[in-house]
Amino acid sequence: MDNILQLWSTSGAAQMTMGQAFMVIIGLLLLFLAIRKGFEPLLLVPIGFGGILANIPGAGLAYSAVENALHAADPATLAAMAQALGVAASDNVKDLAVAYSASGAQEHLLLQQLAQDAGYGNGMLYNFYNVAIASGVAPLVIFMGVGAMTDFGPLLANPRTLFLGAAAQFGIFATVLGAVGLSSIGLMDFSIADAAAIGIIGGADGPTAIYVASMLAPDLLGAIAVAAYSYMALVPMIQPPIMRALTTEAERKIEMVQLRPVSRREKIVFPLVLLILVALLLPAAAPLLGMFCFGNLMKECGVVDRLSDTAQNALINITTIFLGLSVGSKLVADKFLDINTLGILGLGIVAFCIGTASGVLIAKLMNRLGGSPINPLIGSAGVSAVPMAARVSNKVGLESDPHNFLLMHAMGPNVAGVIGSAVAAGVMISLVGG
Amino acid sequence: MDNILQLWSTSGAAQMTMGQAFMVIIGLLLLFLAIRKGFEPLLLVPIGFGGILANIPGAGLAYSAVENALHAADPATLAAMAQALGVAASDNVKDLAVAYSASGAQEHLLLQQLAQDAGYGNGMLYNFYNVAIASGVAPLVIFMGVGAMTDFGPLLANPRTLFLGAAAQFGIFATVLGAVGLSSIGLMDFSIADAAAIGIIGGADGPTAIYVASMLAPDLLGAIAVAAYSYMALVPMIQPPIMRALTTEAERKIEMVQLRPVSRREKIVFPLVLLILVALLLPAAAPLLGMFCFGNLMKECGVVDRLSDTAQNALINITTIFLGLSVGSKLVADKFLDINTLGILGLGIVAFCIGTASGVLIAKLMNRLGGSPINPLIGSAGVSAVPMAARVSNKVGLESDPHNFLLMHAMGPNVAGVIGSAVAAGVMISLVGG
Amino acid sequence: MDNILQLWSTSGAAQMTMGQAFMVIIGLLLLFLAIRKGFEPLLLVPIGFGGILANIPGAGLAYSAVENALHAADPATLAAMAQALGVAASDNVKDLAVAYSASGAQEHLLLQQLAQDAGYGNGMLYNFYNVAIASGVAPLVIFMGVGAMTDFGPLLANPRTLFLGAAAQFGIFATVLGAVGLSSIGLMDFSIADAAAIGIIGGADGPTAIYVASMLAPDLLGAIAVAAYSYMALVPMIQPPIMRALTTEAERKIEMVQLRPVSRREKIVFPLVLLILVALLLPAAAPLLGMFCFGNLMKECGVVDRLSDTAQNALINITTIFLGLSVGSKLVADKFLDINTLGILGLGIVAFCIGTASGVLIAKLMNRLGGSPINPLIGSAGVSAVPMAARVSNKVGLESDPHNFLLMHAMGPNVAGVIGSAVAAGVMISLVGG
Amino acid sequence: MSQGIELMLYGMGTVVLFLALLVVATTAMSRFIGRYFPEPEPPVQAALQRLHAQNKPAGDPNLVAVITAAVHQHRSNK
Amino acid sequence: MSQGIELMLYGMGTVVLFLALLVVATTAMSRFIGRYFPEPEPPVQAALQRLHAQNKPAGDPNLVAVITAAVHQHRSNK
Amino acid sequence: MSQGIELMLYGMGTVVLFLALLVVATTAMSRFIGRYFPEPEPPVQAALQRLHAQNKPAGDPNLVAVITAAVHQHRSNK
Ligand code: NA
Ligand code: NA
Ligand code: NA
Repeated sequence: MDNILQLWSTSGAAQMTMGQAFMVIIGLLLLFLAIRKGFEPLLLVPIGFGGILANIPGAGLAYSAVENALHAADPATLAAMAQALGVAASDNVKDLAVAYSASGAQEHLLLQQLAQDAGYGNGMLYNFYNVAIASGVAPLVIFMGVGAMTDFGPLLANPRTLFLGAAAQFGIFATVLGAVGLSSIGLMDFSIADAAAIGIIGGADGPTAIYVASMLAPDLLGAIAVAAYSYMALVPMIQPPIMRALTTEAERKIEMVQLRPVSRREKIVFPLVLLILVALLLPAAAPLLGMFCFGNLMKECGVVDRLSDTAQNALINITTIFLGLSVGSKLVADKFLDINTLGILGLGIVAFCIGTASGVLIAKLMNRLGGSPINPLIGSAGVSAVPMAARVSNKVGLESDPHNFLLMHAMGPNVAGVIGSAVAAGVMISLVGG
Repeated sequence: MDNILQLWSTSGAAQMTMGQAFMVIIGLLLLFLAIRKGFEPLLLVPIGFGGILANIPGAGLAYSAVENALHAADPATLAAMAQALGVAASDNVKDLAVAYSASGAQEHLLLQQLAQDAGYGNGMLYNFYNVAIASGVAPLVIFMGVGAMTDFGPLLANPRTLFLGAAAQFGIFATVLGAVGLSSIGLMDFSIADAAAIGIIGGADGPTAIYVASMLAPDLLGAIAVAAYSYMALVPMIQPPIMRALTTEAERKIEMVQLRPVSRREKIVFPLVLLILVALLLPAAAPLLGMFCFGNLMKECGVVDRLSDTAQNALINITTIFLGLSVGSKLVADKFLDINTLGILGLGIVAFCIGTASGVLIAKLMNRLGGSPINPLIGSAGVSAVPMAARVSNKVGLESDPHNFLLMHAMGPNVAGVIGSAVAAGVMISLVGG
Repeated sequence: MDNILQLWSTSGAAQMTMGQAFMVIIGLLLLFLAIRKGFEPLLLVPIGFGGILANIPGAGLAYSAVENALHAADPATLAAMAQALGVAASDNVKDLAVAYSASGAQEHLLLQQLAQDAGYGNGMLYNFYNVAIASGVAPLVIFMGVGAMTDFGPLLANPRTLFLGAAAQFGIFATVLGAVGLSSIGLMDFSIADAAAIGIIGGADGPTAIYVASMLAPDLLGAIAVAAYSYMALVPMIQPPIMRALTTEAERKIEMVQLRPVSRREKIVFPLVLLILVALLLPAAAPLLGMFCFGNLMKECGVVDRLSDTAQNALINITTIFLGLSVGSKLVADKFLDINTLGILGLGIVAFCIGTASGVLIAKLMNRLGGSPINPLIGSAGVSAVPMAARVSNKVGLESDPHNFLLMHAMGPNVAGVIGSAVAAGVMISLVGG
Repeated sequence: MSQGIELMLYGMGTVVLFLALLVVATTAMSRFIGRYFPEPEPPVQAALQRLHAQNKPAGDPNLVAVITAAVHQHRSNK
Repeated sequence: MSQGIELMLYGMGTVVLFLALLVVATTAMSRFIGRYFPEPEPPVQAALQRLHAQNKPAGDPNLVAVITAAVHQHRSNK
Repeated sequence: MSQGIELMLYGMGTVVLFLALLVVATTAMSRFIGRYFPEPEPPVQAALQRLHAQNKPAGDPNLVAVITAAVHQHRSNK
């Protein structure tokens, strides 16, 4: 009989909170969007599934051994923990949790040991998160793979499009300002580090957003990653109205000069030029851009194709699986369900809109300043969201002139936006994280 | 001269014990069975090879740094260790080993440091085991890959076959009872946790057995894994006599209703239904069944095929290599050569036989209760051992009626058996491991 | 304004030292040699790129958290560290670094915690190095993959060529003697462990050299790996003059007896024979040769081809990427730029030359002793550098007789050289590292 | 011994209960989908869609596809 | 210096001794197999066997093969 | 709030400055290569070279290629 009670009390149905039920539904919704609507499925399928796993009541997959021990609230264990922390009241789990997070490294180690001796272990997703994201390795490996998939040819043929990639990063910093502003008027409660991590959603680049969030605001990582990938999937809906509003029909019909051919040597040397520039100017961006350049060099140099193939396939796929599940671990109800999450979702879409507008407007400005004409529609591709944003530029352009193919021209600002976001990430880590 | 002596004294021939020699032969035997007889070669080749490596005298590949220091028995190091443990006699290695395993976390860390400072390191296989199995990750990743290879179509076309998968798990629990019984009459010495880990051999599912054994009885893991994979390979010899004995010729000739086509949407939703049920009822099974459902969803959803392919190939292969070598590390002579190992081998085959019989008998019972007729031969497939057991059902069926193809019908209970074993694993971890 | 100063002071240009600039150029040179000249690109591209990353000023990618804290030289952190180490002067970073490396495990843990609490983290390459090389796993996994690519057929057809593989290892030990000699006359400053690690360059086998260096002389690993791979790439230039000088035209024209066919069973049993011999005689070589034999057995046994394929592709490629970047982390200026590095480069080429000469001379000696004639040109292949050295033997042979194909005959000593170097590695780890 | 019997009873009970619930849930799910969401797409189209999905790279779906297209256009522009 | 000489002598000695023993063991092994276990299988059959093995998945050998077969039958049953 | 404005100013400034320098460096690099190191190899040869490189294994480049060749020779010798 005791066993039946034990089984029932350990069952999910007996322990499920409203928040967990809600988050399971959110997870199912993400899976629906990914599978049925094609929202960035490679990331949102693992993230959504991980989110469901993280909210299985009683399983504690997203918690550390100590957190699991606290949740289990076994009196003897709690007493031992309270003693180790030097806290009096051992019956109040919340007080213990506060005391634990306030305590030093010594106490952390001790409580971990206590929890493990009492039979509690780290949850599966907690381990995945630590190995894949807290260490920083998964976003970097994915960035290496993305580098190995990127063709800088269009950018090299027309380097001026780098300015469009720079302009679109204004969305990031405007959003940082917005987040700080909302906090200063008391609507939200974001630190400057939180604000920086939220702003990076405007970079429209998943691995960069996850990397920055893991360093500056790990608690917000779940919401930031979900926002970043969701809005990237929504780019075909978000961008066109803004692009049409800010351009005239004549501007949208501008035909651009055909791109010159780019030699293989230029393509080999470019990642090294970029790397040296990073080394000289912004070491804080070295991990992200270094791995990106490394991947690109492996692809372009032509002598290590088996490494490049692996970076683009087995390695990036394996990493994506664990990265997605790890992000899902941050969708755990008691951390995700928060007014701040709504703020993040709202600020994220603002960031995308401002970035799009900035790119288009700077393209128009560049046309005023002279040089070969630039169709301002390619400016919106500067937010990255590779290659969706470049496709959108092409599609909106075709509406005005069915013979004006902008895809290739838009790839320049598109990959420039990846570099721009990584630079912005470096600046923010350097100024805020140090 | 000293060097020659040192070289000779460090050579394997000078240090080889009878037990190690015997285990090397066991390893060679496993390799022979795997390579020549086709016994589950993907696992038994790495396990057998790992078993040989683990028993190389003097190499200490399966031992921790502390164990290697104890084996080396350098007087100065032993004295330091004895002092750290607060033990008087430093010359008796066995006493030190006992004191070490009885000591707390603080002493463990200290002795590790002492051993490493004295130049001893963790063995290669010991490291593999910790990373792959002690962390739980390797069986889970393999389960994800198996999920990505599994087609639930036959099960969905005839969900009643899930009962056959449930029935066959009786082999597990009967064996637990047997193990406890043998211990209570003093023949063996198994704790309830040991008994549960041994019973899971009857689940006929490698990763599940390794996962449960790593949590409930790590010391028995080697014997349990070897038994599980060996008997899975022996299914074509173990099952047919039982199946024939328990069925009449008429029963074996029963033709089953043709399976209805199953839509892609059902296949996509099924892993989510299973996941929700796990979340509501048995959180302890969430890691195993969660990863299994995740793999299956990746396969069926059709939008992340590159992840699914990697899970079925590069990732599962890499994991299998290290899982096998890690299991081999538990074939080290002083842990494996034990009367308990014989008990495990004996109980394991009993578990297979009882599971087979239960499946067949419940199929006969279901025919009594009405509904569309079930050929009782597919009941034996409920033990899992995918897909060998389903093949055996088909083959025995063909003996009675050369036109009665049961393979597809047997795949239903076959994959149901995987779910059933994972549920059983969850119950036992929840009741015994907590 | 403060921020601008902070940004500038954190920029690379403001912090770049001469040494770092020089090492960046070395890194670019390695990339040039790898990409343009085809010098072992699979390793030298990642190593060269890692070398550049490691020397990005201010990024600290190759340093631990403590080293990064020391480099940052924040007064408050330095004071806390000095206190933890029990050192008075907190303003002198060098003194602190010396005190740190002299301190025990307890202090190491404490300072790590201090550094992390102060916002410093381990560099990306530092983490890669620890996971891939310090643990020993990456060279072992690569060795497994090489084993899965190796065909022992030619060796089994003519086992006498194993002696050529043994002879060529004389280059290793002569170089050890040279390194010790240079130190005893005060020209260099190598310990006996350093000397052993340097000697292994003469083994002409990358993973073996990295494995031995990581165990015996981690500080020299960068120079040793660069020397080993560079000279392996230079084998077609280093070996032919020596081969021609030591042989007569008549000897170079010797035609060898056609190799007998080797059965599949011999190939399956050979790795096990080798493994047993290692187990009996030289356990210290068990990790290297064990993984090598395991890879070869997977390939030859024919029942685990999917594991063998993964070992030869995805797994070895992933490992190579991280191994290369990790080796690059040892090209950090303040550790690499040292008179010892020049000594290593000089001794390394001497090792290659002596090994080549020994192989050729022993082949000539074996001809004097009778048996079927051996073309002494295949003796040089005993240094390994698979398969470059075998190709060189073939090419030099064709110069003397355009119809005398030695490639197949040279593959015997070539793979024997891999075994020989691993045995030499085992001896040195056993005698020097214990 | 009693521990073993208990474990058997509760364990086997849970297994049967769980799989019985799964039978119910699966049957209900199949009926629900069959009635309200019958498969709309003919198999050929589905296969094509799957084929399409297979070509999408990780991290940035469609990246390779678009870049390939772009490179083609780029080259044909030369 | 004497350390270096010692290391050379013992090291080179071990390498030569080990490889000499390997020559002996390998030769003995080859003769033993050649006499008592000559290759029974013609190469074509071996190749087929290998091909067959290649199709086996990890974790559960033959899983893919059987499932494929089963799916085929299942489809042809429709 | 002032922190946010500062971060925006310095951040956006750095991004624009960095990418402007990259424009300069890239343009200079392209001109330098175009003038002093024009592509010498016709595309077909480059493609072949790349194809060749693709067949090289890790760890020991060309290993597979050579072993394959050697095995072929070995077999044809039988
Ligand atoms: Na961007
Ligand atoms: Na089962
Ligand atoms: Na060698």
